[in-house]
Formats: sequence, structure tokens, C-alpha cells
Amino acid sequence: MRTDYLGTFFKYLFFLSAFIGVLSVATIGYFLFYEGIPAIKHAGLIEFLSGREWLPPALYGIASMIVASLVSSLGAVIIGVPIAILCAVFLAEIAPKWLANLVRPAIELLAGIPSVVYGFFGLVIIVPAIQTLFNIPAGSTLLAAIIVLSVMILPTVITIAETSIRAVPSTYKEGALALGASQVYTIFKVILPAARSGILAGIVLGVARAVGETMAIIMVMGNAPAMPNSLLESARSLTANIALEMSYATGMHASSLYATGIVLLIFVMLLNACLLYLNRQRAYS
Amino acid sequence: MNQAIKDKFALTAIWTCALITILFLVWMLWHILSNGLSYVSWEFVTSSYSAIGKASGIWSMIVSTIYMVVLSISIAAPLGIMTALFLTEYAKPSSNSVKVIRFCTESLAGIPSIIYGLFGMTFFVVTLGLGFSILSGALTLSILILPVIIRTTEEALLAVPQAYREAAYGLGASKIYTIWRVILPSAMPGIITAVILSTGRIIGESAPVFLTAGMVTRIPESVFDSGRTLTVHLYKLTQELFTIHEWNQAYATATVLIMLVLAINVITKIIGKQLNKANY
Amino acid sequence: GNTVTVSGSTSVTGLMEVLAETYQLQQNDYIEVQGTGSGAGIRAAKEGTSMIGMSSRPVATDELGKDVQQFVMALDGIAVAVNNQNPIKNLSIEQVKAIYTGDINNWSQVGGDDQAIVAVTREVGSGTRGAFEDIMGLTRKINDITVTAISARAQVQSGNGSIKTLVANNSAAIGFISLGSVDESLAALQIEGVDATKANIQTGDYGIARPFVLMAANSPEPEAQQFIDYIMSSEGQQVIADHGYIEVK
Amino acid sequence: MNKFNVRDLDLYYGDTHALKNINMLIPERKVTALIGPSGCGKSTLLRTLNRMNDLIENVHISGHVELEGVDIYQSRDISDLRMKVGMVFQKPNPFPMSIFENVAFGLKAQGINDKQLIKDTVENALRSAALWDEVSDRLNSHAFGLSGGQQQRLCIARAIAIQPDVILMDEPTSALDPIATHRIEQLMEELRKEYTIVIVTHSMNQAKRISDKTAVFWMGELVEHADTQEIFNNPQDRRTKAYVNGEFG
Amino acid sequence: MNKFNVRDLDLYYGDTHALKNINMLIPERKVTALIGPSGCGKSTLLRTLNRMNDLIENVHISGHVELEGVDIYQSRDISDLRMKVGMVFQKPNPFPMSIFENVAFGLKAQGINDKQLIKDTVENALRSAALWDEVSDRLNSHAFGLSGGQQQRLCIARAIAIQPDVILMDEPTSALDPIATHRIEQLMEELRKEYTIVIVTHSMNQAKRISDKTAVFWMGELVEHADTQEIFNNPQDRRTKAYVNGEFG
Ligand SMILES: Nc1ncnc2c1ncn2[C@@H]1O[C@H](COP(=O)(O)OP(=O)(O)OP(=O)(O)O)[C@@H](O)[C@H]1O
Ligand SMILES: Nc1ncnc2c1ncn2[C@@H]1O[C@H](COP(=O)(O)OP(=O)(O)OP(=O)(O)O)[C@@H](O)[C@H]1O
Ligand SMILES: [Mg+2]
Ligand SMILES: [Mg+2]
Ligand SMILES: O=P([O-])([O-])[O-]
Repeated sequence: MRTDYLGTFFKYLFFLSAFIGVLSVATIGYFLFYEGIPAIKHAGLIEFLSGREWLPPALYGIASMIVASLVSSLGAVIIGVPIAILCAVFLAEIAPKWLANLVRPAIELLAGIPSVVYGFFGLVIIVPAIQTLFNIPAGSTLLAAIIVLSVMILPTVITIAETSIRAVPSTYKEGALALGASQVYTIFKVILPAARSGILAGIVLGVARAVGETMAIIMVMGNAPAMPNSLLESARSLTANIALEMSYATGMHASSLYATGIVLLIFVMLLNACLLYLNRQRAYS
Repeated sequence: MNQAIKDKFALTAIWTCALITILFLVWMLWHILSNGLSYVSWEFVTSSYSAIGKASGIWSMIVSTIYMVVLSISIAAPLGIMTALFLTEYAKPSSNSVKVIRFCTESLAGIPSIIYGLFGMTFFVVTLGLGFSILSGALTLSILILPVIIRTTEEALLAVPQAYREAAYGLGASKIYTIWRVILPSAMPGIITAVILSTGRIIGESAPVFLTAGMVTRIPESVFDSGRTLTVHLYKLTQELFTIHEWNQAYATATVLIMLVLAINVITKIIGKQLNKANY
Repeated sequence: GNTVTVSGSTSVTGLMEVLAETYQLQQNDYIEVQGTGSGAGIRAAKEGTSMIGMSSRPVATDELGKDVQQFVMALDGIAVAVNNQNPIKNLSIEQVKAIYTGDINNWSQVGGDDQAIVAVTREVGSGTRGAFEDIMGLTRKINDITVTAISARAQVQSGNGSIKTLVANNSAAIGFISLGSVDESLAALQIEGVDATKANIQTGDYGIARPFVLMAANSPEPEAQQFIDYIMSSEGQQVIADHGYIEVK
Repeated sequence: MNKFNVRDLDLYYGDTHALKNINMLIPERKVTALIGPSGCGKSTLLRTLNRMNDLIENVHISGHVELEGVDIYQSRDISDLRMKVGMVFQKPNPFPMSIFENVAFGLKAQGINDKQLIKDTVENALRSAALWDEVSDRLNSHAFGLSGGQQQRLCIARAIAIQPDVILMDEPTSALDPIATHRIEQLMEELRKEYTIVIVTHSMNQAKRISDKTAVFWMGELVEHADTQEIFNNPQDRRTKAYVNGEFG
Repeated sequence: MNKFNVRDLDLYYGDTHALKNINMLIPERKVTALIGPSGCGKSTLLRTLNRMNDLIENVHISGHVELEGVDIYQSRDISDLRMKVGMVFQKPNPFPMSIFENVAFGLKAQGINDKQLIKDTVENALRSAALWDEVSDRLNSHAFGLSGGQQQRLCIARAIAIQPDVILMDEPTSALDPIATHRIEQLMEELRKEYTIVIVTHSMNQAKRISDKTAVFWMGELVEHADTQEIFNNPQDRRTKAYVNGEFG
């Protein structure tokens, strides 16, 4: 019976540990909302979300930042995801083994490199390049952010997509090839659809990374809190807004930054919900 | 269109994308390393930083980074591993507590790191009064890496063949004995991978670190002191990139960071190999 | 030794780190300097999270409460700087103002090349920005609340260093930074024909200047008091002068 | 007539010598069963017949496999070979798509777009696989909704749809219950009229029931290959005798 | 004497009715073979005998399983039951540790620390499992270095080491080659003298060779249970007859 006490003790210990994760989410959520709600009340939800002017302490409108965050991450997805998926296909199915074994570690290395390094690269190479290429006065633009973000999400999406492509049961592949289907046909009609949920998870992770990225963005996007009219203009993301003004802000201004955080969080949660929804649809069919 | 032509077209697209990716990434690595390597010296790595401009070494940042890694891991790893044990070995997969815990860890994984910074600054630095300190930073980061540890450990635990559990229970072993003697040892390579992955995460973060641990350039004497990690240092430098000297420092710091990540990846690989060996 | 915690203005931070290091050569206490920005410095002093707060703009007494005292440790000019390649050498206050409100957006409008102007500003809450707005009259009222009049299209950088970087590397850029951090990599403009120099600030001819303010509790920890004493001593003031700022004694 | 002519075939997985000098004629429109204890190389031989082993790394093959007199390892067009030599696997492996799409897959992979043609072929294939009656009203529902036995027949229909000459089957009933097994065996009875069938089975009873010819393997060797009757009633090889008498396996 | 008395046993996996009203006496120191087509419930029944099904979610059991007259589903101490009723699995599943540690595992799990006792027990168990001669000189090397057949005997030794009364075996030779299978069968011949053995096998030949009693299952039902001779020579049930005559399976 001695062991039984021990067993019970550990069971509860493990449960308690597991509960700390729950507690953390609750605390973070509580603080975020506790600090952020006053600003939303003060400005009015609609005004806060749709207002184009960010003039603390008088006007708190984050529409331009929502747009900047959306556009920069969407752009990164549009550029980065197709490249990443094809690259994953390359590694998992096309590349000769020696080449894949050479490229894969390089990509894994890049997945681990701090985003500040990507930002630094963007600052010294991409920003000046955009400036000369498009002949505009300042290269710190939405476009620079999009490029940095798409490069940054490549390793994440490639790694996860490759893993899920490899996880597709080989029976599918064998079945298709045994019917005389070509390799490419098999990849696009059987393997990729079967790996869909994993690839989607990779994309969502990549998007989350793009939406949540802060320092790299601050370095290349110019941070002007105005509504951008084109990709060749400076803009400020939700994350940059928090990071730039956080240390200075007091009172309602600080609260408005927490409120920005709430918006950001809801953004990411919606993204996850989309993933769940898409996956559920698949499971259902 | 003929399938053969489609195939050719698709193959070309795949090769092109792979080439673009590889070239871009190689370009980036090469740019940083070629500019940074010549400036990385023993002197640079082991000397301290000084505002008067006498020295620009990064030793104090390396020490702060190590402090941050060790402390965060020693908080998060036990919690994460025990959580994973609860989820895989104790809880019924369909039970509500599992759903809640899983939902929460997944939410934690989805929270952008700047929000951790915001939270850590309000909660640990101000509300708990820990000030800008390694401790505040480590507490914040340990929540941030908790999902990584939980998920990776969970995967490692699930990968332990069910046959081991059956064999142990079949011999009358108790649950905790089985966990301790059979399951944890088999999952160890995976758990170590989890720890190393989170180390990478800790090293790579910037905003949540300087919002909680500050950015003082001296060697911290205790966990209650503020400190500047390598990544924060690189960020600071990029904000001050001015003289050639500062550019070189930035490239050199970036180079050191890349080499650190490389070392971490190599170690992970070696452990992964060990794992395969153990399961042959 | 003890630790003295100092936080606030990034403009003061550079100077403060130098002061701290020279001070530490003499005795055992460690001075911990965090460049968080003036707003944060004021708050830290008020809430007591740091022993000493730093601000790069004048601080109103009602911002601090009665338990906190302030010292002006130095004066600093704010230089309006452009790229070395920019032919413009002088601007009037009105021109600078119009550039920052966005009313003037091409260098040809002020006698320069036909090139769009890239105006660069500090973030909201920065002491440098606050002082600059006050002195230049770059404020307006919305709903009776004073807000900035600087155009939202101006690029925002979060430190003197990054503004310097941007201006030094972009021929179309204009920015304002602490005079103490100006060097040959960029050109400080004359304002209304007056050079931005220490001497002209001391005489009052160059009007864009602000104090560096230290804040501490009325009865601070002895080690903090000792450090403040050092800064205000002739030795400390000499360090300040040596680094291009204007001593107050 | 012989469909396949296997000559001096050796196959290595890395250092494992999995097939040892196999010589074997496989007759047309007959059912040939491959039997033998676990790991003796049955599946390996089967997969050499449509070059499925090409997918595995480190496989080394020497010798000849001729299909209708042409060496399949000389010809370059694997797709063509695999369309002629269909395959059904141990576990039913329908694709994760609708029933209709599963059967139409092979046609579409060939680039056939004619809707009507596809529809007719799918129907015929499902009829030949004795599945039409059970699924005709739900062709668009997901293949995973079928029972194991239905899935296996779906896989057979899928193979038939591209009109192969040969159908290879690797223990096609080992994952099925007795009733489903019975259905598949009945189906093979039908298919033998039109197709050459090569089937791997671990059940001697099944070999007895369904095959015309039986080949017995033992550790990579073909020890005996003759009419099924002969093998079970009058085995020549000592190992065959031991095996069919149930002394092992 | 009967070791187990199974009465009115029903078992559901969720909605799947996997065992249907099983009534069965399992005699002491005899080998009882459970046979039947795939999915008929053989493994499921075997695992109810040491409550291994408890590990699976959603299992619902009703009825009684008595071990020496005591209902094992009433008693609380599962560890105790499992020490009495050892189990050997389909695939050899040694722990990833040394040969010695594998066999000592069960003892240590009981909290036995006496080094000498453990050593002796390990040696005896390895001898009983006919493995001692092959491994006595490398007890400390890793168990994964053994061949499949040796690993399976190691698993038997591991089960024997805790001195059970009953050994359950679920297709213990299905992953082994004929020679290794033969060794295990010989070993069972020895073990039957001391232990009650219940073995699941998919091979009728094996059942014939090694068992005293045979139970035939069919889709969750126990259709016949009698002396092995009887079952194969004079089956009573129509389904048994069909099965042993090879009409399916
Ligand atoms: N991919 C592979 N890599 C290395 N060895 C392999 C591979 N596939 C099979 N083998 C080995 O080749 C031999 C023959 O295997 P094969 O699968 O053909 O046997 P089999 O007769 O089909 O057995 P079973 O009845 O178990 O299916 C075995 O020793 C097996 O271990
Ligand atoms: N964990 C489980 N969850 C749900 N159903 C299960 C589970 N295990 C077995 N079953 C089902 O219960 C029935 C009996 O399975 P069992 O494994 O006992 O068969 P078996 O006679 O051992 O077959 P085999 O010869 O294939 O091992 C089968 O229909 C099977 O699909
Ligand atoms: Mg096989
Ligand atoms: Mg079974
Ligand atoms: O950082 P500031 O000195 O501008 O407050």
C-alpha cells in the first residue's frame, strides 16, 4: 500500500504542474483585459478599431496598425507559403538524398536564428535595395517587412510541411504509383492533400510568427502610425506599436497599448480557430 | 495539357523554389558570417563591454544569456515534463481536464512574444516588484517556452512503445515505477530535444527579455540583477549602428548568435541519433 | 558594494553610462543604467521602481508628486540634422515646423534638390520629442487635450542612435537628436542662421535646448545620494562637459 | 502462354540477400500463389514484378524479369509497366477521397478527361469488383466510410479500372474477417478469367482454395513451383513437405 | 483443477461487442490454445485474464473472471494479479536495458533489493527459459543485441522471474522465423510442467502441436472448447469444422 500513497502523490503533483499552464493563461488573459478594457471603453470599441488617428493621449485609433499587421503577414503568406511548400516537396520527394541531407540542416539552422538577425539583414540589405530599386526616398516600407517576414517564416513552414509530407502513409504513395500515376501527379493529387492538416498547421504557425514578430519589423518598416496607401510606404504594426511606446506610456495611453495587445491576441486566436475549423472539415469528410 | 508537360512544369517550379530558398538563405548567412567572422576573436568573446568605448566585448552578454537559459529551463522543464506526464500517462485523452489543459498550452503557444513582454513587465517587474532582473525575465520566458517543452515531451512520451508499458504493467510494476524506470528513460532523448529547442527560443527572444530583464551591460551577480542577453545586445546595436566599429560589433554579435544556434542544432542531431540507436 | 538603479531617457543614458563608469573607478557601488525613455524614467522615480529617474525634458512638478525632488544635471541642445550630402545648411523654425507637420514635403520647397523629404521623429513619450515639440510649437489641441502636430507619416525611430543611422544613410532624411550625440557622420543644420553649438546654447542664441533632469526621492538611499552628489560635483560636471554636453555649474 | 519470365533474379536489401537466384515462369490467366514462412521473400518477389521495389533505397537487383518477352528493368517507362501490372496491397489503402475519385484516379493520372468515359469505366470496374451494388448510391461519399472488405474490393476496382493484364496481390485478405475474405476469394474466381493473378498468402488453405499454381519460398529461395495439387498432395522438396504438413509456420 | 473460471463475460470496445457471453474453464498446468480467424476476440479474451484491457479507454466489461475462485475484477490489487499472471506478447518487447536488468525488472518493481536473491532468480529464470547458456557471458549487454527468438525467450524469462502461476502468450511466435519458433515451442513443452499456459495462435498447426485444450472463437463468440484432439478430429460445431478444414482463415 506504500506505493499507492506514492502513486497518488505523484498523480496530484503532475496534475498541479499541468494546472500551472492553465493558471498562466488565466493570469495573462486577466492582466491583458484588466489593463486594456479601460482604453477600449474610453475610446469606444468601434472608434478604437476603426479610428485612423493614433494621437495619444487624445485619439486612440489603431485601424492603420491593424491594416499594417494584416497586410504584412498576408503578404508574407502569399510569397512565403507557396515557396515553402514547394521547397518541402523538394526535400521530401524530389531532391536526391544527399542534397536533401545537406539542405535540411541549413534550413533547420535558419529556423533557430533569432528574428533580430533577420531584421538586421533586412535593415542592411533589403531596405537599401528597395530604396534604389523603386527609387523612393526611404526603403523602410511595408514591402521590406513583407520580404523579411516571408524569408523568416520559410524555415518554420518548410520544416513542418516536410515532416507532415513524410508522415503521409507510404501506402498512399504506393497505391498511386502502382496505378501508373507519375511522381508529380502522385505528389499533388495524393500526398499533398493527405498532408493537408499538417501543412495547414505549419502555415498557421508561420502566420502566427509573422503576426507576432516585433523587433525585426521595427527595424525595417519605418513605424509611421499612418494608414499606408501602398506597399512602398512606411507603416506600423500592432506589435511595433506596443514595443515602441510601452516603456513611456502611462494611464490611458498604457491601457491603449494593452488593448492593442488584446486585438493582437484575438487575431492569433482567430487564426488558430480557422485551423481547427479547416481540420475539422477534413476529418468530417 | 499533357500530363508529361504538366509534370515538367511542376518539377521546374519545385526546383526553382528550392533554389530561391537555398540561395537566399545562403546569401543571408554568408553576408553576416563574412562580415562578422573576421571581427570575432577570443578577445571579443571574453572581454567586457564598456560605455566609455574602451572595450566592446560581449562576455557579460554571454553570461547573462547563460543565466537566462539555465534559470528559465530549470523553472519550465520540470513543470513541462510533469504536465506532459499528466497528459499522456494519467489523464484520459477525452476528459475535460485534458481539453482545458491542452487548450491552454496551445493558447500559450499562440501568444505573440511581445504580449509576454507586456505581461512580464506588468506582472513580474511591477506588480510582484521583482524589477528589471534576470529572474523577471526567466519567469516570463519560462511561461513562453512551457508549450514547447510540453508538446515535445508529450511527443516523446507518446513515442515510447506501448509495448514497454504493457510489459512493465504485465510484470506487476506500479505506474510511477514504470514511469520512472521505463518511460522516462526511453523518452529522455526527446525530453533533451525539448530542452534544447527551448534553449534556442530563449536565446532568440528580444522584446520580452528587455522589457523584463532590462539591458544593463555588466555581468549579473545574482538573479535579481538586470542583464542584457546577446540578442537584446544585437538589437541595441542595430539601433545605434553608426560607426564602422558598431557595424562590426553587430555583425560579430550576429555571427556569435548563429554559431550558438548551429551548436545547438548539432547537439540536437547527435541526441536524435542516440534516440534512433536506442530504438533499433 | 551596493547597486544604484537608474532608468529613463535614452538621450541621457549614453552620458550616464560614462558617468557611471568613471564613478565606479573610484568606489565600490554599481550603477545600473536602463535606457527606457524619459516617460518611463519619470514613472520609475515616482513609483520608486528605480532610485534615480532620468528625463531629457523639463518635468512639471505635478508629474512627480511632492515626494520626489529633481535636479538639472546638464543642458543639451537638440540638433536638427540632415545627411552630409544634403546641400541645405540652414532652415528657419517655421520651415522645420512645416517639414514635421508635413506641409513641406520636398527639399526643393526649402531651396534644396528636388527630392521628397523623409522626416524622422522619436516615439511618443520621448523626452527629446517632447522638448522638440514644445520648443518648436509642434503641438495642437484635440478635444482640449494637447497632442503632437508631427505628421503621422513621419518615420518613427526609438533612439538617438537609430535616428542617426537613418539620417546618415539616407540623403533625403531629416531628424532631431541630442546635440551631444552629433558627430561628423551627419550635418547639424543652422536654425535661423545660428549654428547648433554649445556656445550658442549657453548664450541663448540657439534656442532648441532642454535640460537633462535627474529625479530621486526626497530622502534617497545614501548610495543614490552619493552618486547624485558626484554628478553635481565639479568632477562630474567636467565629464559632462568633456562629452559635448553643457555643464550646469 | 507465360506472362512473366523471371530469370536468375537476385535481390539485395543492402547486405540482406532477400531473393536468391529465382527462376520462375508465371502463366497467363492463372492464379499463382506464393507461400512460405514469414520473411522468406514472397512480398519482395511480388514487388519486383511491377518494380515497386524501386521506391526502396539501397535495393540492388540483378537478373531479368520479362513481361511478355520484354525485360521490364530495361524499359524506361515505369508508368506504362505499372498500368499493365496492377497491384492490391495487404491493408486496403484507398486514397482519402470519394469512392468515385478513388476508382477514377488511375484514369485521370493518365490525363484522361472525358467525363463520360471515366464514368463508364468506374462503373464497369466497380461491377467487376462486385462492389457496384453496394456503393452505386453513394459514389461521392468518402472511401473511408466503407468496411474493410469493401475497401479492399474498392482497391481491386481501382486496379481494374486502368485495364491491367496482371493483378498482383500481397496477402489481400489478411486484414479481413472471414466473410469479407470469402467475398474476395469469390471475386478472384471471377477475375482469373480475364487477368493473370499473382497472390501472396500466408494461409495454405487459401492457396489450396484459390490457386492453380503454387510457389513455395524458403529464406529467399524458390524451393518448389508446381500445380497447386502437386504441391499439397505430392511435394517433391523436403522443405515443402515439412511446410505443408504443418511442421512449421 | 481449473485455474480460471470465466463466467458470462461480455466486453465492449465502445460500441463494438468484442466478446459475447463467454463461459470457459481453463485447467491448471495445461496448455490452452485460443484459435479463430482474425478479429474474433482471441487477444481480447487473453487480456481480460490479467486485466490488461484496463489500459484501454472505453472498455466496458461485465461478467466474472475468477482466478482460483476469486473474482479478479473485484479485487483492488492489480499488481498482485499481474505478478501471478505473467504475459508474453506477440512482438518480443524487451525493455531498452541490459539483459540482466530486463529479467530483474519485475523483482525490483516489487521493491526487492537483495542483490544475491535477484542474481539467483535471474539465473534461474534464464535457465528455465532455455536462454542461460546463450547469454550467461553477456548479461550486462543491451537486450536489443539479441536475435528475435532470443528476445522472445528473454521476455519469457522476465515473466518467469516473478514466479507467476499462469503465463499468457499472444501469438508469441508470429514474428519469428521457423527455427526460433521451434525453440519456443520446445520451451513451452518444458514450461507446461510448472505453469498454466494460455496461448493465442493464428496457426492451427501450432495449436495441434503444442496444446492440450483448444478454444475456437468466431466473431466474439466461443464456439467450441475441448481437448485439442477432439477439436481437430471430431469438431462438433459447424463453424469449427469449417475452420479446421480450411474453408476460411
Ligand atoms: N525495406 C527493406 N529493407 C531491408 N530489408 C528488408 C526490407 N523489406 C524486407 N526486407 C527483408 O527481406 C526479407 C524478405 O522480406 P519479405 O517482406 O519479402 O518477406 P515475406 O515473405 O513477404 O514475409 P511476410 O510473410 O512476413 O510478409 C526479410 O528478411 C526482410 O527482413
Ligand atoms: N483497442 C480497441 N479499440 C476498439 N476495438 C478494438 C480494440 N482492440 C480490438 N478491437 C476490436 O475487437 C475485436 C476483437 O479484436 P482482437 O484483437 O481480440 O482480435 P484477435 O482475435 O486477437 O485478432 P488477430 O488475430 O487479428 O490478433 C476486433 O473486431 C477488433 O477490431
Ligand atoms: Mg510480406
Ligand atoms: Mg490478436
Ligand atoms: O529617450 P529620450 O531621451 O528621448 O526620452
